Amino acid sequence: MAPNYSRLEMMVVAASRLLCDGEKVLVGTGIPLVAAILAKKTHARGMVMVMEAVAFDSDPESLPFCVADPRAVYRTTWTPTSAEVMCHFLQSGKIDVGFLGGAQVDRFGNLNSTCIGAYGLPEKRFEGSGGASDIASLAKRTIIIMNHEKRRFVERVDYITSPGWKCRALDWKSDVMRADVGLDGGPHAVVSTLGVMKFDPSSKEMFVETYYDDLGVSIDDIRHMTEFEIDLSRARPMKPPTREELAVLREKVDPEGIYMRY
Amino acid sequence: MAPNYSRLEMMVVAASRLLCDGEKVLVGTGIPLVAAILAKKTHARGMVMVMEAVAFDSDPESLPFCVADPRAVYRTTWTPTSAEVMCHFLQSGKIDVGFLGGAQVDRFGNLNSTCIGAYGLPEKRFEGSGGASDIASLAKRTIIIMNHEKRRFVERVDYITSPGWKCRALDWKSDVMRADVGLDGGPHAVVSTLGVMKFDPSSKEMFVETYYDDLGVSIDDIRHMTEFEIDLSRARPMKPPTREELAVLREKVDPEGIYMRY
Amino acid sequence: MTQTRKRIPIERVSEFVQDGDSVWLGGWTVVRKPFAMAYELIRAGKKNLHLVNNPGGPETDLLVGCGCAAKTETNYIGHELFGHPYNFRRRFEQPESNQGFRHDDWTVATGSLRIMAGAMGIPFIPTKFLRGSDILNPELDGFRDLRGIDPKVPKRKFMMLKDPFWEGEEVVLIPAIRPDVCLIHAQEAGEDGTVRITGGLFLDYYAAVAAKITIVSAEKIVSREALEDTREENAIPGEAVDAVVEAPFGAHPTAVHGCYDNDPWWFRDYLKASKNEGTMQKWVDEWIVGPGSFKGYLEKVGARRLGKITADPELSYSATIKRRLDKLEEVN
Amino acid sequence: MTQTRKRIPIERVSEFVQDGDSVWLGGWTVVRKPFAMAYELIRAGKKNLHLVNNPGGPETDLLVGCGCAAKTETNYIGHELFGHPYNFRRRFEQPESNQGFRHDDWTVATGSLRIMAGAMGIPFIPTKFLRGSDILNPELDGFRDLRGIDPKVPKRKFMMLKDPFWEGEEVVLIPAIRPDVCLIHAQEAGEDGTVRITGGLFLDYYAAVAAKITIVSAEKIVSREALEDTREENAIPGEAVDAVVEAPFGAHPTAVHGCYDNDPWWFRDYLKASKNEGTMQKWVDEWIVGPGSFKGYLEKVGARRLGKITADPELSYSATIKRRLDKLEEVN
Repeated sequence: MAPNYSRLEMMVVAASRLLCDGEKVLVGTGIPLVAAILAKKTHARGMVMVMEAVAFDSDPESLPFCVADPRAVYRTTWTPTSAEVMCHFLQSGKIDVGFLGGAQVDRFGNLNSTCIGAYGLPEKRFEGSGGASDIASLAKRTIIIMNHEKRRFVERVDYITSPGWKCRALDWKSDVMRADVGLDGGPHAVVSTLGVMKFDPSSKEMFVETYYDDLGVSIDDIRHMTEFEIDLSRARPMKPPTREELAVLREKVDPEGIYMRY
Repeated sequence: MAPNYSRLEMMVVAASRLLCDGEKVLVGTGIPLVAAILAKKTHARGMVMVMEAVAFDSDPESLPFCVADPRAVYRTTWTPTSAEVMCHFLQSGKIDVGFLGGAQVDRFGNLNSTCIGAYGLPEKRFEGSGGASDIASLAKRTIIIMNHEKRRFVERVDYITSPGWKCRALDWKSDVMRADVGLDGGPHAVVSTLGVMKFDPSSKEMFVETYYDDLGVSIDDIRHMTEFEIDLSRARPMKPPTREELAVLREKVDPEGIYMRY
Repeated sequence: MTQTRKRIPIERVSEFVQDGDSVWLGGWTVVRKPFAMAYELIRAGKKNLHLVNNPGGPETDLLVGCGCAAKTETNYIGHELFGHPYNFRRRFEQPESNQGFRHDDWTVATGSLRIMAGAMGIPFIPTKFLRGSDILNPELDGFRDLRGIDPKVPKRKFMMLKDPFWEGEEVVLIPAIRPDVCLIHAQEAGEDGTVRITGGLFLDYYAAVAAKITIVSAEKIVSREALEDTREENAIPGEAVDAVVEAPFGAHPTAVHGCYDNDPWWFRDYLKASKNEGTMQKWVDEWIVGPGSFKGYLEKVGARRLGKITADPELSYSATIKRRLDKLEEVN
Repeated sequence: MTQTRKRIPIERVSEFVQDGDSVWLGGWTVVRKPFAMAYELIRAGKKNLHLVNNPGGPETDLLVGCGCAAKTETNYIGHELFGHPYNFRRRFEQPESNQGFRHDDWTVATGSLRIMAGAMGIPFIPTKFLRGSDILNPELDGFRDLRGIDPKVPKRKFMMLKDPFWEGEEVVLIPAIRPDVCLIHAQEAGEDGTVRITGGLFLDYYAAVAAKITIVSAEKIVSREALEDTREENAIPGEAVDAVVEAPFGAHPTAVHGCYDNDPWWFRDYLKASKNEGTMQKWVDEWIVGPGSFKGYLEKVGARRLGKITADPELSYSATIKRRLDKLEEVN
């Protein structure tokens, strides 16, 4: 029997499982928001969901369209500005998890949400960092969520918007480990439409931890959809979504299919 | 007939007359507060009275005891912190008048509210700058109000808490004009219990503009009560308080005599 | 209290903005953006504006698309999930439409710090962000050829300094933002300029204080007494505001907490039109030039659409509106 | 929402403060000072505290007088118009009572900037204040011999830097304040630590965020729902608070907007007692040690005095109290 859920749903469920009760999670607009709300409405009721524009300890009844949406501040007890969220909480090291999307990622978890091609004359210009660079820089750990395509999982991102484990040196002429430029934290996981990738504790390179076996994904699929060489030796099948996870996602988190595009 | 008002009252009235309608005035605790409220309740209804702790556009019904007093914020429309008042409004050059007391003043309008004698082992230690140093540094002009005594109007203040026209150089080894350390504004007047002193536009030294003739003050009194040599050649008698000024001061501003000690 | 009455009609807004000015646009992407005032700038044919905001939304894409802006300096320009900022993109992707346009990339946190520094009147502020990112890469500095030449652009993008006080960390000094003009849309304002904003102030207070001139449009002009009753909710003092405009629906098509939601029909039409220069020009003629005024524009939007997006007073957003552009039902 | 319940009894406050800690005391001179908690520190015999605040009031003079503080770092210590801080003064004026006490002078604005920098996690911040003043005079630096030695004291008091971005002005870099503990008294708090303050927040938000540990005492512990209703008035999120204490009259003898006014009888008695070490010790025995607890202290103050200072709900202060100490009438 074919599974009754999509790769998009599996991705959101897999990401939500990485968030823990009691953590302060700084969430970006889009799919991260869906996964974070799913976590909050299932296993992580005490998670403190924070959004860069205004929402602090958010528990929305209706899915916010962006991090400034009035839905995000419904019945919250504090409405900070980005000065408080980003400068006071994030910059001073008080955010446990940063949760981001992006256009390109590389083996060290560097993220690009600025442009494809040369910065001055790109093939494709995107909206820009928003708070992504900040969040990836100073959250205690960062979770990345994005579609798994070869043009997205690249050997070297065209522009480092958000620093990963090996990023630009302070002379911007070479690449160094993030600790060398004074950054703590770092990428914890990349959750994609094929599986969940983590980073080797010593080499800081991405490896496959789980793949969506039940949805017909093989480790070879991941190899083919990843431009850089990726360690598949530790890969194991992902546990499918529970009935509760799917029900909450479909009925409570995004019933309109705004993000999930049913 | 002896005048029916005191030197303290004349001082407060004289100071209040220096404040203009429409100006933003940053007022210190104590006698400056009394004079500012008197101005606001007489000729300067549109003056915006600001206090460093919280009060912005204050128009109190009862005399505040300090700049954080709940009386100061009664029916105001904004309750900033000292970050907004001092850092945003004062530091960015948006305050027209600073209004201060102090323990010692010298011919260049430097103010001391820190200690008498050597800093490390003083004869008398005071409360400290509070916001005085800040206000004297960056208000567009500063008005000083204090009792006229020889130990207060000194050749050289024991400690420059608040810079006047000639203050410490950036090496703190010599004295220079305030413009040389990047400060705009400067002392505009010293209002005392004997008269009103201003500063010569070219030499920046204090001179006597008016003295309280009606109260029996002579220019010789001012000479004797001032440790440094002071130009008396421009001195003319002060216009006595009007009936309205005295009535408002006694009946509306400080009926309890908290500051005026009736 | 201050006695000044600062109310002006919306038609006068463009008098406060000069060609070449740096202009801060308040709000956040698709929320509480000063659209009524942006439309005025377009109708007045403003040129060479230097747009700063944190972050920019459809108003910024529109001003770029209408040729009003020569420079943008921000962390983001876009429409959130509605779609992509095609006018902004075209300036990069199609050299023939670049027309000397320059863009400088920043981040939410560092933009916040920079406008806070501007509000404080200090020339720069340190940060721990940006290290390791190409945003500081000197070879990828979008304003490189303007530094030291354009007086509205800081002489350098950043400077590194080793902390001399505590652990000796290398931090980044970044320049203050100092806008000429700040445009904000709010829920309420008084005649004296006091501004009440609920459900998210964003950086509007800092920008209002940092700018040389600040203009606030509001859903409603309210009495001094009403503002005294909401003191702890008032966000900007009248002393930081030069003019106020009463403009109901003045942030349309963006959302205003407690008042109205995003207008998805606007986004659908705009996104379709903005995909190329020709259809964009037609959209501008139809929606901005043609109606001739903000009043005319709202009449063209129509009472039924405005009714649909009106917020539920308890929730502060519309509980009934659908936001998927591909499944949008017509209203007429 | 966060589920953590952070309520503790007042007796446990002293467990959160270690000898030698740097402690920020919230409020402003004679307004909303954390007195109930300060009394606990005195009863617990805390030593060598490094007191930071902006500015300090009677609570600071008292902690100095009780020998709890080895260092003070602030712009002001005093009782406003009530009288002078005799305990603090004695440490300067009478070398025999100095006991290695150190004081570092600052200003309201620069203290504000320094605690804002602490909240932001940046090591320093630039300012245009302090130039020309002896407050920066290196020969008059009260902490000179501690710099580079005491880890709670910045290595330098300041550093000059020429602005590299705009007009090239010489500005002053000043170090962040990074308190170990922050003690705040507020009107209301939730079990989760959310704090509502009206009529003046002062620097309490910044200090709560900057400190490693923050404890809030409140006139009243209120429900989550009540705090949702006052959202725009809530000043500090629960995430910045480690423990909350319900302590009605917890700022006595200082004033709390909307709750009570200054207690002039307290100031009269304290000022008289604090003029010398002997009478000061007697006062401490009578008012702090003797009653044994804050409850005992309030009983000693007496219901009639507390009734006299209670605020008029419309005005937020007492309209009947007299504040001239030389003309004070007894209440009993």
